[in-house]
Amino acid sequence: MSEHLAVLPVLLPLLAAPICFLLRNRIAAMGTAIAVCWVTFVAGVVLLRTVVTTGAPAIYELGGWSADVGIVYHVDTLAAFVVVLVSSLGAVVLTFAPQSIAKEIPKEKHHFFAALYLLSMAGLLGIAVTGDLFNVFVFLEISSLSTYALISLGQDRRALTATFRYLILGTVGATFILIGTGLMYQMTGTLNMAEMAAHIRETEGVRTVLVAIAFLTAGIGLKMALFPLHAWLPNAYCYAPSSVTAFVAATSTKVSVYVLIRWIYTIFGTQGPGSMSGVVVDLVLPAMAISGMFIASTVAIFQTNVKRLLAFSSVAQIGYMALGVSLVSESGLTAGIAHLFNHALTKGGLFLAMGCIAYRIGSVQLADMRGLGRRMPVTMFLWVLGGLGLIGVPCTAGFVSKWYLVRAALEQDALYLAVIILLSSLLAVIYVWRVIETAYFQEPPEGKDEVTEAPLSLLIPTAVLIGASIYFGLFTEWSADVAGLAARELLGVVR
Amino acid sequence: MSEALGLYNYWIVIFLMMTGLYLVISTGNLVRKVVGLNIFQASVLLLYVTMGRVDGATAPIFVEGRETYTDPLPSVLMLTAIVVGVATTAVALALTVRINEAYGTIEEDEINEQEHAQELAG
Amino acid sequence: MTSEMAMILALVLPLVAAGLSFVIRSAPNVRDACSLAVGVALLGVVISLVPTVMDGGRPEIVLFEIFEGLPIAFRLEPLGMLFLLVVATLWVITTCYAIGYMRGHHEVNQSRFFGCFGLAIFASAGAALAGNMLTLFFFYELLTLSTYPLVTHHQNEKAKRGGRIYLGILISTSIAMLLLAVIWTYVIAGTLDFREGGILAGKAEGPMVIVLLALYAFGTGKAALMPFHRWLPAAMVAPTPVSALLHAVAVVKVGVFTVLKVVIYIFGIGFLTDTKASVWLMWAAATTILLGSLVAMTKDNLKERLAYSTVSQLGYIVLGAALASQWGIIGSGMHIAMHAVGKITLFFAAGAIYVAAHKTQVSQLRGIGRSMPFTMTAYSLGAISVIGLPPFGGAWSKWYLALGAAEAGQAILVGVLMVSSLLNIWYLMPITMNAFFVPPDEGPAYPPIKEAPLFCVVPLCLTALGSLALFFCAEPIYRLLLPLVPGAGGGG
Amino acid sequence: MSSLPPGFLLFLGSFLVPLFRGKWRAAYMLALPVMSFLHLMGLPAGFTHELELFDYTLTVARVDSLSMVWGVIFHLAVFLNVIYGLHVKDNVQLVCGPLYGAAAIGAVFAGDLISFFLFWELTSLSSVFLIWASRTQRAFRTGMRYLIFQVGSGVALLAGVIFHVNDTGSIAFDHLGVGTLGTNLIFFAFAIKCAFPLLHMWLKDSYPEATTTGAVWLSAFTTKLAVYALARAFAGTEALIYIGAVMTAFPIFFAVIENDLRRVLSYSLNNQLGFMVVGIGIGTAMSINGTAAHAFCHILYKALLFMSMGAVLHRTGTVKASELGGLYKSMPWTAAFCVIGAMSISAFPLFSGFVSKSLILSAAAENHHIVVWFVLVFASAGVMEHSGIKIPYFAFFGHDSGIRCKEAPPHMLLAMGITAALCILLGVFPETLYAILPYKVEYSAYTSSHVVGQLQLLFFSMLAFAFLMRSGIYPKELRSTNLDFDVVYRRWIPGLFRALAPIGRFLWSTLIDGGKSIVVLVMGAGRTLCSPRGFFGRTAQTRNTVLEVAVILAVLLILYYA
Repeated sequence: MSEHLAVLPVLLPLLAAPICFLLRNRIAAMGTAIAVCWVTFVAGVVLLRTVVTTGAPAIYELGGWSADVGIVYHVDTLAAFVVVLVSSLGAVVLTFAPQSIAKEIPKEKHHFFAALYLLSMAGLLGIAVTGDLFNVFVFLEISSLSTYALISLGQDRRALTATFRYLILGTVGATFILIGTGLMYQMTGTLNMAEMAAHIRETEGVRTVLVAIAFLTAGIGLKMALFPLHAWLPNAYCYAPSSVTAFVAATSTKVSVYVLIRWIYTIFGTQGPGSMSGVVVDLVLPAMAISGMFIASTVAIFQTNVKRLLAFSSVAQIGYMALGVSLVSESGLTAGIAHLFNHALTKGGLFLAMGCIAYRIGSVQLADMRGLGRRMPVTMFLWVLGGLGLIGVPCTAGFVSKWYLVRAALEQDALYLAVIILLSSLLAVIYVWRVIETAYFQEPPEGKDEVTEAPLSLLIPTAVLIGASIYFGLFTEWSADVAGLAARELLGVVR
Repeated sequence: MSEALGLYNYWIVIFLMMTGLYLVISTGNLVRKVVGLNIFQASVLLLYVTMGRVDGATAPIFVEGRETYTDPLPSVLMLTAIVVGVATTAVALALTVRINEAYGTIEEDEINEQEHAQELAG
Repeated sequence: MTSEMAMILALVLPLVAAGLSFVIRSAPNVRDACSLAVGVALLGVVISLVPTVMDGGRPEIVLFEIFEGLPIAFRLEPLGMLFLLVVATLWVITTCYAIGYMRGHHEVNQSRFFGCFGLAIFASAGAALAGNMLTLFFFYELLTLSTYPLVTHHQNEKAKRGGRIYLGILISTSIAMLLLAVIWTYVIAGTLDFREGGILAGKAEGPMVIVLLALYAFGTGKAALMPFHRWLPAAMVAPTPVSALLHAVAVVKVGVFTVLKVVIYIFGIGFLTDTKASVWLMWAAATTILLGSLVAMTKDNLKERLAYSTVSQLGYIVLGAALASQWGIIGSGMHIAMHAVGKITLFFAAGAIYVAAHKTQVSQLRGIGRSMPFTMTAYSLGAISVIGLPPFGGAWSKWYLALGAAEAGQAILVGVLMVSSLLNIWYLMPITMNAFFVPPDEGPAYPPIKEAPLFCVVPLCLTALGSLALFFCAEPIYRLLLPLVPGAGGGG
Repeated sequence: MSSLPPGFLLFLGSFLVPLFRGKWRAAYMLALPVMSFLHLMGLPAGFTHELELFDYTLTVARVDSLSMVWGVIFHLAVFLNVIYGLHVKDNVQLVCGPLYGAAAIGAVFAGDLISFFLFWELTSLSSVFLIWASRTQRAFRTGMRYLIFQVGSGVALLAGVIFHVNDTGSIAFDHLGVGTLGTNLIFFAFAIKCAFPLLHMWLKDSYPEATTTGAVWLSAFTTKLAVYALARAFAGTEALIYIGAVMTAFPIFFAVIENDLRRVLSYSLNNQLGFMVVGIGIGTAMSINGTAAHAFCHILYKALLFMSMGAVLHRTGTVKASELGGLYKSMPWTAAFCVIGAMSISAFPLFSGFVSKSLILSAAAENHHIVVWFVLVFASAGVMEHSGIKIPYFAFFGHDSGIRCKEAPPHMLLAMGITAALCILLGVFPETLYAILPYKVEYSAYTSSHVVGQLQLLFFSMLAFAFLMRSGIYPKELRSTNLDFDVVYRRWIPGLFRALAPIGRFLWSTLIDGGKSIVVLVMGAGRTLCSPRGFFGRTAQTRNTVLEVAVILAVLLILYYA
């Protein structure tokens, strides 16, 4: 069992997906899916514990083929961490889903939803564990295709156009990645990332590698919605079913960031001769990240649709992660990785809260949330806690990652960067507070039926995520500390 | 010059790539966009297959007397890529059908106008 | 009971009070009795800690690490002890007052009110006990957030606007500057522990020290150093008990307390004196003192006037910290207590007037002393204490602050302190005068006595007497604070 | 009991006054100063009371020969004031009067600068209520100005003490002498309370606005306390001689043209202080004695004058010279006491003023301050002019105003009677006064040259007054408020503020408007770009975004390739 641990998280949902599809029974399909998700989560946690305690990556050679010819799953701390991130959020959000989709998706499509959800999760988990560059592309497409389908399940017809837009851009991005992968293969003769890193130092064709990097950066930038390549994200998040939004927002862009980290630190290298990441980390990433932090946050301020607001906030938060990654230092990378996790929890929780609200009032427009603080007190309270996490108030997970990020900036004597980071987080105060004020200070709209608190089956998963985001704001042993461990591994600092 | 011409396969790749992207950008028709995307993806197939070729090599099937074989891996990879491409196209076309049902058009400009009106309505 | 136990209790009790208030919604009497009982218990616990600190004990608790080497930790030292004592004492009194006020005013959402109040006290206690800058920062922010629902208690447009300014300034200063300073300090010094003599000496130099100090001073928005003072008058939309305890005592004092802590334990007095990095801060504080008073004169709304007076008085404490001289620090510390008792009396009086007569403007208060003699007498005593005249507590802190300024060779600042006293008279005393010596605008010249409910009047008389008592009992406070400045003592 | 500091009984006791009613209150209030006085008398010579506070050793009480003079007369003043004010029912005045006296007594016996400062401030605080108790708009404004001046003096003292402590580490209240910043500030503080020229405005501003009894209280303590403080800390400071000389002379002119008789008294009070200040400035044993004696006598006769004017005010409701006259018919006793007071202040032989003033004059002459001596002599004549003659003349004699009222109430008459008797007693038996002076006195006021000289002076000034009145040259009493140096803060400074206010408002509003418009600009830009319709906020078309992607790829390629 334990030797198969590395492959288990991918295999379980991947195999369960067709089963769910074939079950056709709504309850059975969702039940199976939820069970599989939680088992995957447990497997992920065990995997992470194993990796952290043994101090060595878990390696699984698919079909027994070794790295030079076959596909190898290479699970180091970072990968295991991302596995836990995806599986945990997948599990919680799917637990939320049955009640939520009952109102949003026709009943006959529920088994379809379950299968797609598992498939998407399998794809994301696959990206995390694989050590093969082409495999990354494949899993990326698996998750993307199923995500397109999931998003298109949205009630609003704009979900369709949003999906189409996402599809076009996603495919362009994936194809860029494919091109980059091909060029890299051409130069190094291998698809295994570790070996690629070893060969890249010897290769003569620096130019080809640079072109590859350009394609890869643009491609993954699209996938992770790095500003200004974020155009697909707002509407996709906005019009997707609540649970899909929560899942996608919490995991898919995060996994893309993971891929970016993997490439920069594992393949191209950041230090010494032969490191290829120079322009990426020195100029491109920080520039995109900072402009995203400011512009996307400002856009969020002016939104009238709260899900769209949160979507733009996600674009801004991606900026923090990218900035952390680009700092190339232990605390910078820790900040980036920790923020992956922390923001996933926070944003996942917030979108679930939006799901609760949509479940009760059938709208996510800011104007319809007037006076909601008194009618759905628990939901709004959770929303407020999540909002505080977005701002990065102490005791929330957002604070922890911001701490590392600012620290990293200051460690490099980049005071201006620290100031920029903190100033941009103030924009979050504004957009979060717009919602809070609307919910607490305005009279509820007339003529609507009395709104009551969301059912427990929705509230509990929401509370779990928001609670976790508070918990990991205080106890960082399994969030930021692991992120720090992963960062040290990536930077080659032996523990 | 001859060197540049010798890389004609790559020129074709680039041409196809540009054509595909141009189609996606230039047209408002969703189906044509999908076609453009397909062409774009096809260019990559060509790129891979090209890079797998070795001068004077034969197909990677053991044949007596042949020492060099082309790299089989890119071709194999492209099988996967083709599958992915087909799946993508399928999803895209399915979406187009649904969009046509919902909006009564597959022209992006018109769809945008309708969405704009919907947004104003709230 | 060990000191560590007592410290934990001091933290837990306010939380208990908060929890109880939220839970016991349906029985207001039980709820309020519980609040009071917990308050008294807290006071007992806090007092039991005093002898330990007086004897030089510095009990410590380390909870858990958030970042490597950065735990949530508590350590009781003299300044925190004093602050805790002030908060605990005034909390009991304010709870009495709040019960009278909220009921006299038929306020809604009383459970939320008392609950958030308990949370705010918890945050203040946590700040008082904080053993490192990170912990202090945590409680600082918690205090901001827990008081926001209190400020916006009425949930109307005005409350919203006030709340916006309140939160906007406090959150943005703390995140944009204070947090930056904290992290920077950590990067430079490798620790954030509060240590005697500071942690920055020898690690920072040149303009960096000045920038860092500026980040701390302005970042601590709660210290209301101009130009980041606007939140304080804005917070006056809150019900009066909130203005009284939180915006005259807990919140603003956490602000200046933070500044003091930073000066003493992060920079170190000696380090600041040597580098002269705090000279500009003296002038900033002096400006705040004078401008605050001048603006206060122009305000007709009583609570706003008091708020600006608080701004000015906070300047005193920041000035004392910036002087970085022995007597300045002692004066600052004392002023935390002295001003707290004096100013809370003034706010209590303002609230009592509102409850009994529904008046909010200074110009409406003519002749009010005839119908509310106790309230207005208490107001006068409090005012005199805030002005800093003997025989009230405020005189001693002003003495030490001025002595500190003289010690630092800043003759002009001594002058500023003195001029400020005159300005204080100019805006505080006319109220007394109008209340007692001018007949009311309408109604009989000697109306019957119509005081606020007993629950309101007794607390404010108590605090007024307290500010008197502090004049005669200032010695223990002095003794308590003396260890903050090693080398001081012996007649000055 | 015997270890209590002097004045302590009075201090605590005054807070309890509101607990009593009617006769009990009268008895209690009279008992207070008596008990306190007996306690003072019972203290052993050289008594000190020390207190440890904040590592300072405070000498709360120090009884020595200098403080004793003031201690005795202050007790006496409290006693007389209590009698005079027996009709008062206002608790504020009833408490604040004795409290004020107690604070002054406390200050006199304070042996260190800190406790001195505390009592010094207390006198300000307690006395202001005596002004506000008039309950008129004028009184309020005046009271505020008074308080600002008094506390201004307090803070100057505080600042001075602080610098002094910082310099020397000593808080002892002994001879300080000007020179350092600290002592100069202390000097300045004393100067305010002592109403030095240009710092005197509060005095003539506030005393006339106080209540009937309040003015009597006020006249006794504040300034005399300042004289004591100067004598204690700055004896022999030469500048004081000239300051004092100016002080004696200049109020005369204002006093002459003043209509409000209580204000006239305030000016004359100021002028009398000048004599004491000169005495301090000379600084010899004799001159200090003169100052002490003059303060002693001055409190009595000035109180007597204020009492009589108070009585007039009490009965007629006005003390305007222009509205009074011929009152001797209605208030013969008051008139008589007023005349006694007037003769005392004018230093008629056999009246108290004579025995004390001549000490100072002699000291000036002995120390060859001839010019000063002449000024003092001139001032003496002036005093005669405005206090000695003008007050009784316009109030009780002169043209008959037709006012017919009752004689002053008996307790007032009693208080005035005792005071008048004391004035005469001291004048006739100066030895009793001389016996308690700080230094040993071998001086006789009643030498023929003194008496004759003084009488000549007095008669000539009387003659002058008669002549001026007859010929109509004597300046008419103006009904308006006479401004002297207080024009600076009552007209010019407010005027300056009024003039500067528009400029300030303009600058401020420009700043605010500028800031606002910048904010509006930024907000507008943000809205244009970032709103759901804006460039960044709108839903992008696929074609555009793909184009963007292509452009960014191109940029990246260029960047990486370059």
